[in-house]
Amino acid sequence: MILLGLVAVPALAAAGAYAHREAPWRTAWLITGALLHLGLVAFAWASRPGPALGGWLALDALGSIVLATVSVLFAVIASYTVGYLRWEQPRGGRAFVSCLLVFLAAASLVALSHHFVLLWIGLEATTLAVAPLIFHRHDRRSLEAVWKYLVISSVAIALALLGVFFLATAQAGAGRPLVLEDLVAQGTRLHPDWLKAAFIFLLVGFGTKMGLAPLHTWKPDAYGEAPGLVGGLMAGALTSCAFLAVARSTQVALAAGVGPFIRPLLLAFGLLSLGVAAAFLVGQTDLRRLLAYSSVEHMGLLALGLGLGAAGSYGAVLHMINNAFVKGLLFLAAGNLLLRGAAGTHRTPVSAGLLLVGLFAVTGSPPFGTFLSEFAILGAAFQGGHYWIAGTALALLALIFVALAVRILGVIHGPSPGAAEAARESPWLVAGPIALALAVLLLGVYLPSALVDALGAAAGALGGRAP
Amino acid sequence: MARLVELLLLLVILTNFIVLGTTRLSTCIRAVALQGFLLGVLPLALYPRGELHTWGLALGTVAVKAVILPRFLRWAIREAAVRREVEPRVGYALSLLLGVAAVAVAFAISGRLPLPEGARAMLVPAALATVILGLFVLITRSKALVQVVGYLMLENGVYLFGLTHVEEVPFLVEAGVLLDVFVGVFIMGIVVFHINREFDSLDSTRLSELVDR
Amino acid sequence: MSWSALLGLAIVLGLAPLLPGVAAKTRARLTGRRGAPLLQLYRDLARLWRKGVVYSRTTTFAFRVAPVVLVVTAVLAACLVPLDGRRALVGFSGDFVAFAALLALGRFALVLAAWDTGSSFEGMGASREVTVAAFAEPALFLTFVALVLASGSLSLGGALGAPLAAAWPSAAPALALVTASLFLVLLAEGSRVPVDDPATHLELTMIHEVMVLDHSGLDLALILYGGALKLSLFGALLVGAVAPRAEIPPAIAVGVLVAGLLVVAMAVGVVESVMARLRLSRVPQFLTAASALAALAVILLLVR
Amino acid sequence: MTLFLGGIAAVALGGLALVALSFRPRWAAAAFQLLVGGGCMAAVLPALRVLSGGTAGELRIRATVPGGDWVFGIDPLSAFFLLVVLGVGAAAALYGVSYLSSESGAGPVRTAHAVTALEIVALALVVTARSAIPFLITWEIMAVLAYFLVVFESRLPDVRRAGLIYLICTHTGTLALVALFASWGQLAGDLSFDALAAAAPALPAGAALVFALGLCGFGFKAGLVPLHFWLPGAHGVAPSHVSALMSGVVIKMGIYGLLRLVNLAGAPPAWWGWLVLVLGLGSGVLGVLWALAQHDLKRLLAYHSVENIGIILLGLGVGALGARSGAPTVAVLGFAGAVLHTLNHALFKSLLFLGAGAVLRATGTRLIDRLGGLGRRMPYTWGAFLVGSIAIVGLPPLNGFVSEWLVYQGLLRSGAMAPARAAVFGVAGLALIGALALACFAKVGGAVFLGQPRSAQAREGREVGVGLLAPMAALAFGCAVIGMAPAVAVSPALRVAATLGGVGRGAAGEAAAAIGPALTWIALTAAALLALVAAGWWLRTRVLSRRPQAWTETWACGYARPDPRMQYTAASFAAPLMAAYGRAAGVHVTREGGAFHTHATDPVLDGVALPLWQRVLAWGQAVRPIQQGRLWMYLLYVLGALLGLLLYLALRAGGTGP
Repeated sequence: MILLGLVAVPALAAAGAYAHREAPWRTAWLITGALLHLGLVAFAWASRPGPALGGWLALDALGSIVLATVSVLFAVIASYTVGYLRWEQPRGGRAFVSCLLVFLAAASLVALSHHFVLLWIGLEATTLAVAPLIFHRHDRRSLEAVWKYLVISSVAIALALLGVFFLATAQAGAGRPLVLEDLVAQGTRLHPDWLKAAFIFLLVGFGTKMGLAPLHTWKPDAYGEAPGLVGGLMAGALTSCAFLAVARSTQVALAAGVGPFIRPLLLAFGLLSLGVAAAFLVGQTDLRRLLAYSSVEHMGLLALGLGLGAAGSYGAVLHMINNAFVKGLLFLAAGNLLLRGAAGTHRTPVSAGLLLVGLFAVTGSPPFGTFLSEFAILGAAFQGGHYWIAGTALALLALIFVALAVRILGVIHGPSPGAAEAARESPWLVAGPIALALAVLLLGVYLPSALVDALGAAAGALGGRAP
Repeated sequence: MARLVELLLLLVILTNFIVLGTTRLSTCIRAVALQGFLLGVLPLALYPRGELHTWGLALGTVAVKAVILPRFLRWAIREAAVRREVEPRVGYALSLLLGVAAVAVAFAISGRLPLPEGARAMLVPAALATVILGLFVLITRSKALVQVVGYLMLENGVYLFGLTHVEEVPFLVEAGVLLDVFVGVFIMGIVVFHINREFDSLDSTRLSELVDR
Repeated sequence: MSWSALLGLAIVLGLAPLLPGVAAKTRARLTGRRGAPLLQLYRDLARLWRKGVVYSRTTTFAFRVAPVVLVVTAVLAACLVPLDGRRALVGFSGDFVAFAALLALGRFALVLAAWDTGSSFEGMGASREVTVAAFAEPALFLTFVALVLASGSLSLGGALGAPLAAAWPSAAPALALVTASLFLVLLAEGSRVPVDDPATHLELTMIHEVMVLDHSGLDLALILYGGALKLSLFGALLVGAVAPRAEIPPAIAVGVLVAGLLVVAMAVGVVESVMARLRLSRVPQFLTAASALAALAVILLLVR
Repeated sequence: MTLFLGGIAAVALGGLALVALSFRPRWAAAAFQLLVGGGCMAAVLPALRVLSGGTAGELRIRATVPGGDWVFGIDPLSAFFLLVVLGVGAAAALYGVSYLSSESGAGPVRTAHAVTALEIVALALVVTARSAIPFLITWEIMAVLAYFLVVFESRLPDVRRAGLIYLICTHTGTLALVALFASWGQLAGDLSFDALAAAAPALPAGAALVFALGLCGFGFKAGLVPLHFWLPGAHGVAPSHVSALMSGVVIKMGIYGLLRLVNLAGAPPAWWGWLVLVLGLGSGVLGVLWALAQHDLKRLLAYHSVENIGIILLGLGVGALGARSGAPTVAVLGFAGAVLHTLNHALFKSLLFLGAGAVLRATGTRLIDRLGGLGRRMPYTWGAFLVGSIAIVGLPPLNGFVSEWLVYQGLLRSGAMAPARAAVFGVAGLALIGALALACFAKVGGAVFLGQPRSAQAREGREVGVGLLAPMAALAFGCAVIGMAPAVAVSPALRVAATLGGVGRGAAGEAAAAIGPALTWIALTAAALLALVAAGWWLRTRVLSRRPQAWTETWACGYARPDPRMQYTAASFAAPLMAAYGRAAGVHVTREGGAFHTHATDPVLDGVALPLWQRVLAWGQAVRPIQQGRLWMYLLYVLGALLGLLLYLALRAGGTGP
């Protein structure tokens, strides 16, 4: 019941918001939807609800982590939206808020679904829900961005569907079709070759949504054109959902014992993503594209962790959370700077400071949570004896830090506009990022016991363990 | 019945080649409409017992893939006053040759995979071939509308493969496919319309402002 | 604290001003002149002792304290050298370092005094002085290393004492190199030809002399005495290295020291008579050669 | 332990008080000085207890994050570095209060003071951390806070540039450390130092990877050549008390890390010892040469930090070689020399930077050749600076001599240890370093404080207030104490050295016995030196009181009226040495007409690092065409990836199927 509610509540809120003509009502709907969802998620964590719809919807450790992450991030972004909508009015305003809520519904569906087709539908829905948000300015550039985004992700999603069918073929009647539990339980009875083919298509399809190089090409354009909060939502929540999809596929593949076949693929995608991200971060001038490539980098880290297994998968799940919050923080802070046009500490001191915090958080500096997760992934690389992988990753991380530091510090200390009137930043616009920064900081020094257990279970499902 | 199935699949592959070979936009759309129709007929040929949802699937498919979408595309042409040529990035002859190669690859790959028994054996290579050719069209045709057609072919390929599962995985396959095709093309159509407004042309190669410098 | 050590110290302190005289005399004789009397430096010191002093208005306390520091450090350094071939007044493990550091402190004081005058000539002299020292120091320490390796003792008292005597037969070639290197260092530290020429009259070619151009009276006396003492100290090191004399009775040992010092002074004179002062740019090569000799000695002792 | 925690808590509180009480500036400053000073004093007591053989409890925090509990404790090594951190830290912080008081903009200044206090806390925690995760966390916090202090004047572009380079270098170093602990932690139960030490024997290939990573990561922080290139810039542009803190303490964390590594992982492999020895030689010689070439007082001092790190590494290297080749006495003496020189350098280098700050405050310039004659106007500053100079050059009767003497002991004795006898050649290197350092500080002391003022600013210079002088006096006193009574500092250093890898408890005793009498003699010599100089001075005055004295112009070889511009400049003073070593020092000498200019570049920064970055940027441009904005290319990538994976499938899954 709760599970259905988790999907239904935001959807209804979306409908409600669309019904209203006045902006205040819409924001009210947005906030209520977000808060209700958050409450439901908390309740779901407390009372582990059983599966619904004949096992098609269920809440396991991995799913609940993604769900919580998305819900928290969305709540923050909703609060930010209030301030944002005061600053500028996106065209098609009615659609704007509704699309946000629809996205939340779809994301919840992804997190809850234990049936691959359902998972796939949810992911498709997230894609579509975001498209109008990117297109909010209705100008040439945003049009180009959304066109590329749509074509590439539609192709990807189609390939993913083909992968799902392959999976069904591989299952060939072993247990309930395409239901995660049965796929895992019957793992040994799955047909290996079909399974491998299925994994390849799923990896390409969902990997494109994740933004693994060389399938990342839509990312800089979409993130570069979308408003800050949409960028944060995509880089934080959408990628997490895509990661969950890839993780589910890995879960099945590992259960079927084709790990040796798939791990190299994940590692290759991971390293390639790091490399491409580094190459394009170096000398990058556009702040949002910078963040987009940084997102590519972190997706690469997730893939690495997944491919390394052991402590790596633990690190990957943990890094998924951290990345979501950090990306939200960065995109919102950067959005604030760009909202006021000129950058510089004088006019947006808080946001500039937040951007600086974000710089250290996103590069995995202690004491931020990203440090712990990257540390775990790195440790897994060493433990697996993949010294050259660890070395390459470290070198690329160093290069990436240089690139990010050069650009972001350049923005912060950058030439401040002549007339530096101290524009007080609206609390709506800074409260959210600050909360995210604190969250990442907290994750670096203290993990709630419930989260620790969930992480352990999730890592276990992905053939790993807590370090 | 097996003969009929194979015949239909052969026709599907041929429609792909029509899209590859033709110079005219309208022909492309007709070809893809025909392909949609064939796909609608296929379930009946595959599952002659003819349960209700087989019929439903057939009718729904024909309606969407053979009627609505082609209409929609023609409407887009008229609205946007698109010039009628395809304007390929790769020559027609070469396209056809590559298409043949793609089909060969498809058969090679599916040769390595354990295929479902009987008449459905040819579904897999046909599906793969259609998918690959659809991607091929998407890549080699610069005109947005033709790319939509290519995307449709891609979807058809997926759907084709989905047909192997009509029994094991009831209904969701179709739902998935239809939803996907529907929204995908619908949204794209709208976007195409916008592109036309903004650029006075449907040449998506003009869409290359967002570059890393 | 043995009486012979005290005696040696007293003799060195008293005899120091004689050595430059001996050197000058030798030089003069070899170049066919009568030259200044042997005791010339004593006379100079006595005269300067009686004279008054002239100060530049630029100078400060640093200028006036430098001569005292120079002499004091030289005297303390003298206490570290085993002048009777047995044991120094002050001997401890690693006292080489103290020896070199004390002399360096004196140099530091003198250089600062030169800066204090604000004169370009004295600055030039100071600059050259530190440059020469920078090249001489490694050579000096390498000779120390060689002595340590040969004798197995970390104290000057040991390294120039009985253990060295025992080492001579086995390590003669290395120790010969050490001796040569020490002699070159002596020429440099004592600011003699070919590194520096105390007898020159053109400020632009001086090193040590031009650095103390502004000192007068008692201060100059102290500086001259300190320089002479430094020279005799290196002479004592040289004698100690060539003629370890721990076995023979102390009195004779001290006598040997005196004789040795005179020989060293004459050798300096001989060098001055046969060589001309090197161009300043060549000095580094000269001292690098000294380091090379010492390094060679060390290598020989290491592979021994 | 509670005392320690309370102390650093007080320090942090002092920092916050300054910001919190901003409405009452006077109270705020008072509270800051009281809390920081008192806190440091309180926190140093447990360290002293540990160094005198006692023990301090440990703090164990139950951690939910991976990596095991967070442990903090004080062992001799930590205690010794706590002395450095708290002593110098307190002096620098208190100096800073008066130093920045004349700065414009109270807000940034208060923040800077608060950050300084927090930096001290972070440093104290770094040296007491007993577990990898808290160590890395405090390490990074320490590094980043230092960055904020460096860019205090971030409105100036070269400040920002120096800060950026520093930040990049320190983060790269941190990454190396992360790799270090990540690779090591895989063998240990958790990441506590005890567990790591227990797992050390299991490290593959003689812990080669760990030691290499450690040398890279900690080397960046310590600023050893060739990883030094961030240092002169950062230390040069920072506010002087921050420079003192960084040169005196922060870079010492690199040394602490190396020592801690040896303490945990046991005796290092021989190649590591040799490498450290050679790097030490290189850092020492090149550092002092580069220093000679500088015209900026603070950059010069910064390069001397590189030099002294070199001396420390010489001791560390010979110690490591001794530990590896079974010569415990050599090991102890080398290590002890390194440890003690760390403390000494912290004292006199921060003293020198504070002196430089005083000069900067008084005259407003850091250019040596625009100064001169300040000794008359700023006698106390001059005295403090002179003490620092004599100490850093390693001359009696001050502390620099003691630690260098210890290092010499290690090097000289290494001649007797079979496999690594060639280490004795380090003696020559150390001698060269000492002689060059003498030249350099003769240049600084003379050009800045003696002679006549070379500019109006120098003529305007006036003595600074007690707020700046008192910290200098305290540091100078520390230098003097260690120089006059070496045993005070040497025996703790020996106790620390005994805890390091490959050294038995007994070795410390032997070493102590071997050098015990020598220490007494050194103390006596120092005392005698002072006494004799005093006596000589008294005699001299007595004698001269009966002699005529005249005052006149400096004798300029007959030239009528000398003026300041006729004085020798620092540049020309260093010219002969530059002529000999200039190429190695990367110095460009130009002579036009009567003028003589030397222009110093940093061979590593300007010759390697920046060109490399340009190259990387070029590579980045080279790959841009991948992302050209052409949709069909993007789709082609998707197709390519798909086909590639299918090919992989065909090859890996080959054969199965009909």
